Amino acid sequence: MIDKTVPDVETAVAGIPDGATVMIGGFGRAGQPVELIDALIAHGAKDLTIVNNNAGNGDVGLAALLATKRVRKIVCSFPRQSDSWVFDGLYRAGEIELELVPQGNLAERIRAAGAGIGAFFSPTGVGTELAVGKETREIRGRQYVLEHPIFADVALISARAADRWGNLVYRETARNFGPIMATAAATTVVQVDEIVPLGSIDPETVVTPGLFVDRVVAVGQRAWLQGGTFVGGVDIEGRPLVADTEEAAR
Amino acid sequence: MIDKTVPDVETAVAGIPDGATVMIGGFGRAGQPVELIDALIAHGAKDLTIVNNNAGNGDVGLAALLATKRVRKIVCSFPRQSDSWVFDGLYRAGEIELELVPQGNLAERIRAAGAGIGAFFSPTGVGTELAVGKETREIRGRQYVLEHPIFADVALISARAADRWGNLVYRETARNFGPIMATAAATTVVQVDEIVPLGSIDPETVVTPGLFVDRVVAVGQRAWLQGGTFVGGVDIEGRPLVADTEEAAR
Amino acid sequence: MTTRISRNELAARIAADIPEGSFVNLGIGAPTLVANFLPADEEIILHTENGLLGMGPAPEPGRIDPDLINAGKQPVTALAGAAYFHHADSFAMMRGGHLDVCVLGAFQVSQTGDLANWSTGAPGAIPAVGGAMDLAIGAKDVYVMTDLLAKDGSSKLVAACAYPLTGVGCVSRVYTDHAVFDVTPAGFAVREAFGDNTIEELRALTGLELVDAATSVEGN
Amino acid sequence: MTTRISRNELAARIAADIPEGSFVNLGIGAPTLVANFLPADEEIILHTENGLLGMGPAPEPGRIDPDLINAGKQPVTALAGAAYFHHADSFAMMRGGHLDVCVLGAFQVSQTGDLANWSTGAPGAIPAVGGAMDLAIGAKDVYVMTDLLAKDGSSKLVAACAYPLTGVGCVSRVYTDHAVFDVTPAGFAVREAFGDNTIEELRALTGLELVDAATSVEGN
Repeated sequence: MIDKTVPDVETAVAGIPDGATVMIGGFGRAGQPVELIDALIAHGAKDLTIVNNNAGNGDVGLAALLATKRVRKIVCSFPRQSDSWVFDGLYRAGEIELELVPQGNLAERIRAAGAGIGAFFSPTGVGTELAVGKETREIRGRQYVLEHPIFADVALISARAADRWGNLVYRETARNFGPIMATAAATTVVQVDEIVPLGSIDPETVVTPGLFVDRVVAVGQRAWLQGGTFVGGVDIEGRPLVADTEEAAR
Repeated sequence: MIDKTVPDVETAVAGIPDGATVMIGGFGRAGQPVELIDALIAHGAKDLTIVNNNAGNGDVGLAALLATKRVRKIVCSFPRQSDSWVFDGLYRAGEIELELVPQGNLAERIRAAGAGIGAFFSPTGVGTELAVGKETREIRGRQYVLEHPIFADVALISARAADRWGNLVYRETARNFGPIMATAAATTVVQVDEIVPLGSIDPETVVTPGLFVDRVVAVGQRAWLQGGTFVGGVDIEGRPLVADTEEAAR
Repeated sequence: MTTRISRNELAARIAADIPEGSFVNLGIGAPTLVANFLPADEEIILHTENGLLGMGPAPEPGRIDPDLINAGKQPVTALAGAAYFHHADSFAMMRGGHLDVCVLGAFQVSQTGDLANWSTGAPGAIPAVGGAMDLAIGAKDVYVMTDLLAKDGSSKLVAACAYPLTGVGCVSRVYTDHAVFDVTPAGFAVREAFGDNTIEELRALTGLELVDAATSVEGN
Repeated sequence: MTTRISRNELAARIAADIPEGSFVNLGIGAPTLVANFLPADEEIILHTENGLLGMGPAPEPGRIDPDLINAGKQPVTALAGAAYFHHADSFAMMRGGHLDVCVLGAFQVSQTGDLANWSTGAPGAIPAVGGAMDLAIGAKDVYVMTDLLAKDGSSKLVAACAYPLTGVGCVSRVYTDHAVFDVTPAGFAVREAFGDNTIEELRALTGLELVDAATSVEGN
């Protein structure tokens, strides 16, 4: 019997070595596998290269990982955000290396790694400083820049549900980088709200087939769902609105 | 109001010019848009280039189109089948040009056209006669061959259901080339079993967003479904088994 | 005295140019205002790079869904007819030329349509490009929404961009608070001057030889 | 007299080498027989190039579904846990190296692991390649299932392929009716000779200097 589920997040991130390249899913906070990141922090691997669209928000999740100074380099498209102070400080202090990649090139390079593409001519970035030093070519009258795949040792991603074969479904725009990162890593680790019985995910609606998944861990339902149904009652960071209301009433 | 539905297959294929490159979905008979092909035959466009995985089966659908001798060239991976006699005859008579493409290169080249990729280095076909004359390159210690996108003027594909925005869901392995061909053609025409109300397709399960679709026509439920549920009772070509049973009983 | 329309008036002006049935991406910041002025009785489908077509307005209070955000990480909703997809598919839509219009902000636009909107190149600044370069080269029409003048009074329409480029020759039209400019082979053409603004005033403000679209129909 | 095992025995022999949890693609023709010998109490997930993982056996009569077929266009079923996907995604699985094993037929296999299985190069023959070239270069292990000898008695294991190639250096193991051969840097190594077959007989049949795997452990 195939069973890719593991009992806890510690087991899920076990064995990630120092120096690993780790893809971390999410676009801002949406789809960010916070529980797995916390486990990676506790695990202690250092000298990491992180691939993510951003460079952390606030003081949790990816930002908390950066704060440990165990990340040597980050590959991303949009590090600078209103709440990216952890990264900003490290970058200004010269304590983290940044490879800035246009978001579409980032996505396509990750896909290329998973799809066995050696390299591809991209329309994005031509004539900009992000293409400096890269091969360019005119094809059918248009300029392109040659971009190479981004591989990872490990991908940490978040999905809504999985079965024991590792088939995944996501939720709304939290899907983002999860499906492509799952294809580009030697080991793909997924946190989900729940493990569902094999056969309960309609084969037409599987987004990531279990082929791409190595370990799955259930971390419980997100705060804005009840029984899988959206109920709201949170702010954009997922914190209960009730607290705010109480504070406002004081 | 956006409404991509058209009333009949004649309207669906209207305006396809002589000399057009037409992608036709399907893998063998599965997903082959037979009603649209019949309409294309009636429409009369000639000197066509057809992109399909195969080169027709039996005497219907794509095979019937080839039999009209209005196809100048076919781009496919697997023309020779037990029931590809129409193509076989034309090919042996020198009446049709064949561009043979490994199936994965065919799929990836179609995707590349839809995704704006200028060209890509493929691992498939290296060192074979299907790569003769093509640029090759060693990347990360492995040989690749440069492959270019395949664009089309028109894609004719089959899906199970659509809404008026053109969002599509498919059925089982009849999905095959539909989603990628929809992205690679200037005009994408889809036949579906049924048009469903906007909002009735779960946004998590849309396979082809309406962005890629221009015209949708309902052709009625496939013979092996009732009310959208599989009931069987047909052979692999979709013909009722009852007839065979009666014949056998005689 | 020159006429300057407000940010909201400019958003409404842009919205009026977007035909029903268009697939549109509105960049982070001011361009998101355009959504507020799209006609309620027409269907225009908004794309957000983080994996949604058919984006709807902000949710009611209490109905914020952290899984459902736009490119600016703000909470949004999904309309009936929406579709979710992953990042490679989302950017394939852009890069494959499937979006009809995108509206972007700008630091500078050159008269050949080069766009600079992602970096001022200032020393010590933290660079961030996001999806700007993909949008710039991908949409069928790239509209820029910006003030004509920077805070220091310099023109954002320039002969050649001094700031790092986002894309080369990619902008088709620039909507500013003073006027609307088309990018043409002959340079910027004044498509519409707001209020009493004259082409001479615009030439003075920009320092560019602007084409008067009204008198050069044959020329373009 | 040499031992030749049957096609079904060979399929069973291959099936015995496939570990539980493997993702496997069985090529058109004889390799599909392997599915019949996979242990019923183990989960091995079959991939078919036309867009399905978790392929099950042929349906009952009357339950044929023309939308649910394998790469050979035969009716199949889908197991609980199956997933459908489009062709680019399906071949990305192959080409990206995500399949553990594929089993293919062959006209010839060279001692450096080149595979020829798609064309005899005969004049007038209609060529058809399908997914063979993608499978050959994509799976982690490419197993060939074939008779050792062609109908004319010539060996299908050769020093260099005379037929047009499917892939270069891609085969890891060849299962024949006479013996199982590993492709090694030193050439074909006899992994297992069936029945009373000896390496000398196999050398005589193939005309190749075969490595005796049993006596050359250190050499490989």
